[in-house]
Amino acid sequence: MASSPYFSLAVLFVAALLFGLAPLGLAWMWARLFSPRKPNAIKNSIYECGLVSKGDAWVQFRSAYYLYAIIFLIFDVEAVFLLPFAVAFTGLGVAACVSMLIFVLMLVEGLAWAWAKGILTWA
Amino acid sequence: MASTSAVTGADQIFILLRDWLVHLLPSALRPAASVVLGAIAIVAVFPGLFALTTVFERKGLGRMQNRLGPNRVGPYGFFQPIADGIKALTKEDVVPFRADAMVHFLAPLVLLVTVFMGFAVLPVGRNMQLVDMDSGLLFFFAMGAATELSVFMAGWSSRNKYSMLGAMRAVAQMISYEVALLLSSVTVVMIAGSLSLTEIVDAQNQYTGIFPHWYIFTPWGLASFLMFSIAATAETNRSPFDLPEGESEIVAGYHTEYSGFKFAIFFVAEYLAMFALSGMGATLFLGGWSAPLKFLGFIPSWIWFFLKVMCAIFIFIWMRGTLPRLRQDQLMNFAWKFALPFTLLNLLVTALWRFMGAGWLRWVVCAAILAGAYVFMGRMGMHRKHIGPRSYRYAE
Amino acid sequence: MQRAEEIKAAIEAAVPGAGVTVVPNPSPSAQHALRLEPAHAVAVATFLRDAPGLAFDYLSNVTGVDWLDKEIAEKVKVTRQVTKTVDGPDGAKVDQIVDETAEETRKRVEPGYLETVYHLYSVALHHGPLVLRMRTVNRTDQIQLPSFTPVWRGAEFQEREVFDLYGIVFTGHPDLRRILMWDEFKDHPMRKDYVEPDDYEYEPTAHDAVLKRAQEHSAAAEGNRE
Amino acid sequence: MHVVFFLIAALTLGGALAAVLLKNTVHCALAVTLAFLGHALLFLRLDAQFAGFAQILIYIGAVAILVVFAILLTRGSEAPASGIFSKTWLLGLLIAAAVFAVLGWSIIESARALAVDSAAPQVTVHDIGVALVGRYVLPLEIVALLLTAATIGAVIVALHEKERPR
Amino acid sequence: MAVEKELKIELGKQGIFVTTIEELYNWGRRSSVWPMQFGLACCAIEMIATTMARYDLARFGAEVFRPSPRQADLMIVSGTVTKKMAPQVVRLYNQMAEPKYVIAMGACAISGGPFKQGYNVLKGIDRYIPVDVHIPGCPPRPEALIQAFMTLQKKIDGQPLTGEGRPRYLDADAQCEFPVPEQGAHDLEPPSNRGVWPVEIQGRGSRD
Amino acid sequence: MGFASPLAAYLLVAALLFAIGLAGALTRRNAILVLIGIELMLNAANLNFIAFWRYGPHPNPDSLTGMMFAIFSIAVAAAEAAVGLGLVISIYRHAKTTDLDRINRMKG
Amino acid sequence: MSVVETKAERAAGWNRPPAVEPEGEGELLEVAMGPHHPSTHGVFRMDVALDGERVVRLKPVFGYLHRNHEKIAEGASYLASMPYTDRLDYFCSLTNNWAYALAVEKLAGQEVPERAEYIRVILAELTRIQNHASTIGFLLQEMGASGTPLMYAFREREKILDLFESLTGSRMMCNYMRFGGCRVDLSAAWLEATKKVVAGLPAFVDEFEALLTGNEILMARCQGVGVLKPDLAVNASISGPMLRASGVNYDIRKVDHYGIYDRFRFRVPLGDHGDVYDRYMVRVLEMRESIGILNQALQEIPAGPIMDAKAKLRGFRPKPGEAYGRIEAPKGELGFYLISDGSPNPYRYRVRPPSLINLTVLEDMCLGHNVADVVLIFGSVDIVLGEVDR
Amino acid sequence: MLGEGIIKGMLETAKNFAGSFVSEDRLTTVEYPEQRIPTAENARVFPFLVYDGSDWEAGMRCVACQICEKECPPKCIYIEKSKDKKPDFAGKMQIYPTRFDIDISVCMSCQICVEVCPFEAIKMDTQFELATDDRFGGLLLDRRELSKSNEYYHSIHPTEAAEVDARLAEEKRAAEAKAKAAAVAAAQKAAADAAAKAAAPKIETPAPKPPDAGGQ
Repeated sequence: MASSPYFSLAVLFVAALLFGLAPLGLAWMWARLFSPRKPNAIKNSIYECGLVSKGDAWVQFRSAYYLYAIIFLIFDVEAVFLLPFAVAFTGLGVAACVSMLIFVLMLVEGLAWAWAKGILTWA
Repeated sequence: MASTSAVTGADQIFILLRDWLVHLLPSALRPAASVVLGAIAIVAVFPGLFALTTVFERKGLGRMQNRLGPNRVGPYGFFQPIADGIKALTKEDVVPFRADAMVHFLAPLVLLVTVFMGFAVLPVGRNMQLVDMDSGLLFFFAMGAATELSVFMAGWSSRNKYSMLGAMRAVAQMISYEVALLLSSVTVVMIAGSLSLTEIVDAQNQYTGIFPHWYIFTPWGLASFLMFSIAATAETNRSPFDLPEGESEIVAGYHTEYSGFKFAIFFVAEYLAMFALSGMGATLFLGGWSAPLKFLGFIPSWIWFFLKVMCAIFIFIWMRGTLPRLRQDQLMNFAWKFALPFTLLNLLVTALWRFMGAGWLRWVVCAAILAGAYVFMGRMGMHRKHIGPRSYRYAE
Repeated sequence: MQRAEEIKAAIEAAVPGAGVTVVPNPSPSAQHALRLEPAHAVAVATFLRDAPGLAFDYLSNVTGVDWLDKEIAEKVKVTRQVTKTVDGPDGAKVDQIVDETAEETRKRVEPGYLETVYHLYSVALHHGPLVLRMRTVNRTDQIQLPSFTPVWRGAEFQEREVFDLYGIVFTGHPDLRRILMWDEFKDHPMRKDYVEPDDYEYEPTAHDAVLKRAQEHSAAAEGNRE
Repeated sequence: MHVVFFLIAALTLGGALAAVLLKNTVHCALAVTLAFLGHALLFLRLDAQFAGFAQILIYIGAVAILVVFAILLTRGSEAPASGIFSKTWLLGLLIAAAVFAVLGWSIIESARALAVDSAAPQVTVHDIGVALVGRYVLPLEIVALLLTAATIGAVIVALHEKERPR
Repeated sequence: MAVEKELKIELGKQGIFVTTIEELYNWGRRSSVWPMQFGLACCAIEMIATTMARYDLARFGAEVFRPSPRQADLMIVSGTVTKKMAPQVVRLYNQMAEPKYVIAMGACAISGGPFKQGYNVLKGIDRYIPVDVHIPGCPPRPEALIQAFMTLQKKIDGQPLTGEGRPRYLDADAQCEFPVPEQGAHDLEPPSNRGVWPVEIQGRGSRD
Repeated sequence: MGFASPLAAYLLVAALLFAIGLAGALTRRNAILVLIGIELMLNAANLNFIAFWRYGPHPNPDSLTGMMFAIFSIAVAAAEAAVGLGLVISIYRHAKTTDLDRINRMKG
Repeated sequence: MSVVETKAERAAGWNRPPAVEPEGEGELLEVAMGPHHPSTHGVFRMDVALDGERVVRLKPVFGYLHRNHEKIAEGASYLASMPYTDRLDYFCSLTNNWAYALAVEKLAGQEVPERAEYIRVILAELTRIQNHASTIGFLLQEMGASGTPLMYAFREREKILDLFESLTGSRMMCNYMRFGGCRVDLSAAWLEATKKVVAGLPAFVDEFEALLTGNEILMARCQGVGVLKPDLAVNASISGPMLRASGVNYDIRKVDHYGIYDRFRFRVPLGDHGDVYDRYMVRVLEMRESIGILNQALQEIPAGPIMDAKAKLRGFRPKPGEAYGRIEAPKGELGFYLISDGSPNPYRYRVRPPSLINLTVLEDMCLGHNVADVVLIFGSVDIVLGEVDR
Repeated sequence: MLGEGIIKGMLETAKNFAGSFVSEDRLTTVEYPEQRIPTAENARVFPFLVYDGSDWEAGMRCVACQICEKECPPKCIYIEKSKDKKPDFAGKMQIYPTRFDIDISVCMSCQICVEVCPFEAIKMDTQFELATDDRFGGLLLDRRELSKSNEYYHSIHPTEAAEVDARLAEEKRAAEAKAKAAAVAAAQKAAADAAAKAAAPKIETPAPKPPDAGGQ
């Protein structure tokens, strides 16, 4: 089991987690032992340039973010298909490559459409 | 291979050290212990490198700005990061009452862990890789993709307007450049024929005469490398793409409300991401741990790897010392309207490269296509936005 | 650049009933001013901006001035009939009624007012300054003056400042709020009769004025304590 | 290594349950990310390395972001006052339970017939690549078509009239 | 000195550990003082000049000017604090994470300075928040700020971790919230914070 | 381990996941969470594909089918999520809510 | 009259910034930028309403540094206000001194000796150079250039401040000029040192330009951002480099012929677009012109007295009257308006602050731009809070 | 071409980076506590009181005329006059300050006190390292702390001090000559008066005493 790559990943995961948690724990210990945490209403209010924060930060955002996310998602999926193809690329014939080209071009068409529609213009 | 045993000794010193240490244990535990040692090495070396880098960055930036930089804390100021660490450790941890405390706590951890995970597949030297997987590259990018969420968590949970704006910026920026990052590395995969980073390095670790077969020395490789570097800079939120932390507008971005060691973790993670992406860039395009010239092969491989990473870091610092920051729309436009089409074109050029076979023609054709496209797209972009040098008139 | 009188004539020709008066300036700078009647001020201002020969398109400076109620002690020559005892020609004392001119100081309270002063220049014709002034009726309730912001945008913040510090209310100003002091603030601190808040705490070098304040403050604090 | 399986299954199901039960929508999105992660880990345990990492890349890297953006765009951060479950929640629960009963029953019934274990299939990324442009070329093109259509469709649907460029 | 020695002996009883920790702690926070990016007036320019090439505050590891109060250790009140600004300054100070220090830079920050006669000028920021180091001057030279910074470092070095004389924030019972003054119709309310401004009202300097 | 076959265990997890997803989709008011539920159900199906691929008969010429199906399914699910969430946003824009009950009421 | 009416109609448009409608359906995010904000040059505040990152409303809030300069000056003697003028625009104390001295000289009818005029010109142009360099440095700081241009600017500024200090005794608060002349004479050694510094300045400007002018990121960030049309600029009383960047040829040094600027050959650079880039470039070019003026002045400076013999230091009581004096300060038209009632204190003391008035059009310039542009536009206006709020 | 300006800028910073190792111009840092920028001769920070000779109290030039107190823009000087008199540098009997405080927490270093002082008694110091954590104890300087010797004045502002000394010597000479003339005149007048009348009014002239020590 130790030879499995996932075991290594798991060990690294634990190590990284510990790397993050250990100092946080130490900091917590420090606060417990020496430097008592003294929260108060002013200190623990939201920072806003020294003023009292007005309104909420959790407001409704613009859909531009979403549009970009869609295109990103599509290209992410494309990459997932492209990667195995790329691995096999050196051994493939022209026909196979053309079929992949068609795949990519179809997605590029979507991009081009979005570009032409002005979706890619961040305002 | 053909290297002398002395070279191997220096080269493999860490491997030998690990094996020696592991052999002290009962044999049942040995494989596990060797993995644990590897993981500990990653968790120890890169943060150490981070500490060193912060000093070098502050000193180097200082030098660019005609000043000395930190030089008083410890010899030549090299204890500065230790002091910063102690300070961060003992600093009060403020969590706003209105913040989402749980997510606020988790965000830096998630970021740190995902960034660390990326190192698992990086070959830092010959045989020095925690895991070699069939889909190593994909794993790296999968981990990279997961950092976006932690940035969002940090910004959202703080419930601060600047944090929120910074997080939205950061996520938009990271997803935009992730596409370019992925697609520019696909070219390397196409030629190397593997997602395993060991194999990618091996493919480059050959020499014609004394010159190595690094992918950066091909037209498509250079183009990919450029795009990869730009995208990596953007992914790590470094200048000129440091908008999410753009302090001139949104104070400190998504970590505005973080103090104490949680903030330090963001700091560490940013640098670790820099190392990871520099290391990945070096692996993909600069031959990983292979020596740049054949006769330099006697220098241990891990030294080469770290040298390449540090060079990349120096360029990061250099850019930070020189360049102003882009604006959000320019950044997004650059990603989608310049970087993405260019990398897509580069995919095509790479395919062309293969199908044209050996010979000088493919160099000329590929280079011409890419250079032409670069100049054309650059011109178009600047022309469309009416950007360019100006002349001025005077009144007497 | 024409002289103040010429400009006055031009204004009166263009804006009937403008009621412009020339206010001389005795200082060596000789920047004489035109005093406008608030009723026609905006029309006059527009004329000054747009008249081709004048083209005062640039409002450089807007100022408020506070003129307190003044007690004017005037020496008045008064002629009175006084009965005087004069030595008569015959040595006898004779009462005689004579006209006597005597100087007498009379006190008269001249009501104060708030004034705005504008300095105009012409960017097009490179001349200036032309000084305009306007007065409120008094210092308390009739303190409205027309705003020049519709004519010159440059007046916007300066008029707000005058409003903040002097309390002159500019009618027609699009955004008349306090500019320098906080919104809850009630006073107009640049007025000459403004009384500063009692924020004295402790100063190592107490000077007369400060010391007076210190003593008042201690007294007030004593009073509060009791 | 049943323990690992149970841990992963617990992570997945716990994430899924939290996603369904939590009040705050963003918390739900984060919980579902956890479920996706568990899912990917299950893939890895099933020796489907490529699929597992692809799952992380797409689901955690992209779909979760999409969900989060959608939440922020619809101002769903805070729990609504009117309650988070619909009026017909009992019916829904019953249907879900019934479906699970049927599925579970059929699995347990057929469990004995299922293969106990088999050697892990040796599938490399290279094989997948070859298969993609070989045997599965048609699905690939169809997926491309679908993705393009989905891009255009989703963008049109999500695009605001006012934001539509002039 | 005697007190310090006694304390060290006392701490020695608990083990030398604490003193080493104390020294390490003080060294750490002394060597890594990150000021807040916070400028008020004229002195801010000299503060900026201090961080610039010629004087280079970075040599002390203090060039990391953090814009967010959460990550900053030192508030350099560099310039005139007006009554309009005072509530914000006090709130920012409150929002900084402990340990935090304040340097009042320049005459205005200490006492209102040349502008102390003004109706909108706060006569010294120490009316509301505790100040660690005062720098006179209008504006103080950059070297003076560095000297003040070193004074602050010395002060930090002298602070014990436990027992008497430990800084306020290490004391669970000490005050840590500094009330933010309200902007009233005529003045700030209250005009000073009695918790940090204990000076009795006195008419010293009476002239006869 | 109550199951004779590991396959059964995976299938059971998938079934549970499916049921949770279904329950979520049927009970939550928020349209986005309904979509999340559907996404979970798709994932459960995916898990079945992979599980059957792993424990299916080997080697055979179709040895890739399960895997390929899963990959395609991931792509399709991603597209579904994009369109679905887009629809939710679009509905939100008109109804100013993502509450399905409220939307239904408006419709009716 | 019809012409006048159309102009009036246009004027009504000048009255307010154009309204910008939110484009997206997202909620407006109301953010306060300042008073403690990394890029507001001190304690300025902008209440911004954002649609996404686009600014649809912007309200500047002032007064966080309102130090009652005018009130204090009305209670102090004419001389005592001189050091206070240093603290108005604390980058340019010498030009402030000059403007105040000019106004008082107009009020009292004093003459300034020729040598003093030369000294004033030299100091004013040095002030202008260090101010413009710092402004550009801060502008780039706002653009996120991690301080390098600012460091270079301050490197040169320190050289100039050393000159100021060795002449006047203080780096920033020079308190140097007096009514009718200057306080202390400059020595030959100082003149030599100044010549040396001035000789090094062109290289500095070249370095600055190499670092910045051609930079694509800077061009992309600055060009077409924060455009200010010339008619609005004039109507809103904009002055200084900002006005000239909008293409209006109005330099008080040329218009008012104050001091002895008529004797020097220099040109007034003008921008054609009125955007941030033009404001940046106009400042760079003005630095070059200032170096030219300095070279001429340093060559030609005559010997002679530096104070008007009639000028009195103590017991200065100008006759009743008033005067408005203005100069071309680095930030724009700096004017002082004084009313004397014959007492030792001015009855009314008013500063015409270019920084405040140049902010009038801030909202007009910012609307519709990205929030990142706001700090840029704000930086390109070049304000100092000491002068804005006084 | 896209990227040209960026590369040009990067070369500029690289030049500065490399230059910082070789050139003084490109590494301008002065390491303050150890190295110092030479103080400019005219530099001014806070005022001090000049005294002649070695005894600060006896040699203090200040005559408590309170002009500086009145003219000081921020009003940071505080003077109390003495009841008795002591001779000044020219030998004239003058009152002196029993208290002379400067609150340097208020002082704006404007030098107006120096300019208006007719007695050359107050001058500007160049000492700026005055940071303290003692708000009231450390920043209010009394006359003892303010008094600095003329030698010190010479050491910080040599040119100015020499001019001042010359002026003072001139004044002193003039005063002595005047006093002598006055004394002679008085003597002559007294003689004449004595000759004229038997009862002469008593003339009160302060006995001209030489200052304690010249110091020049």
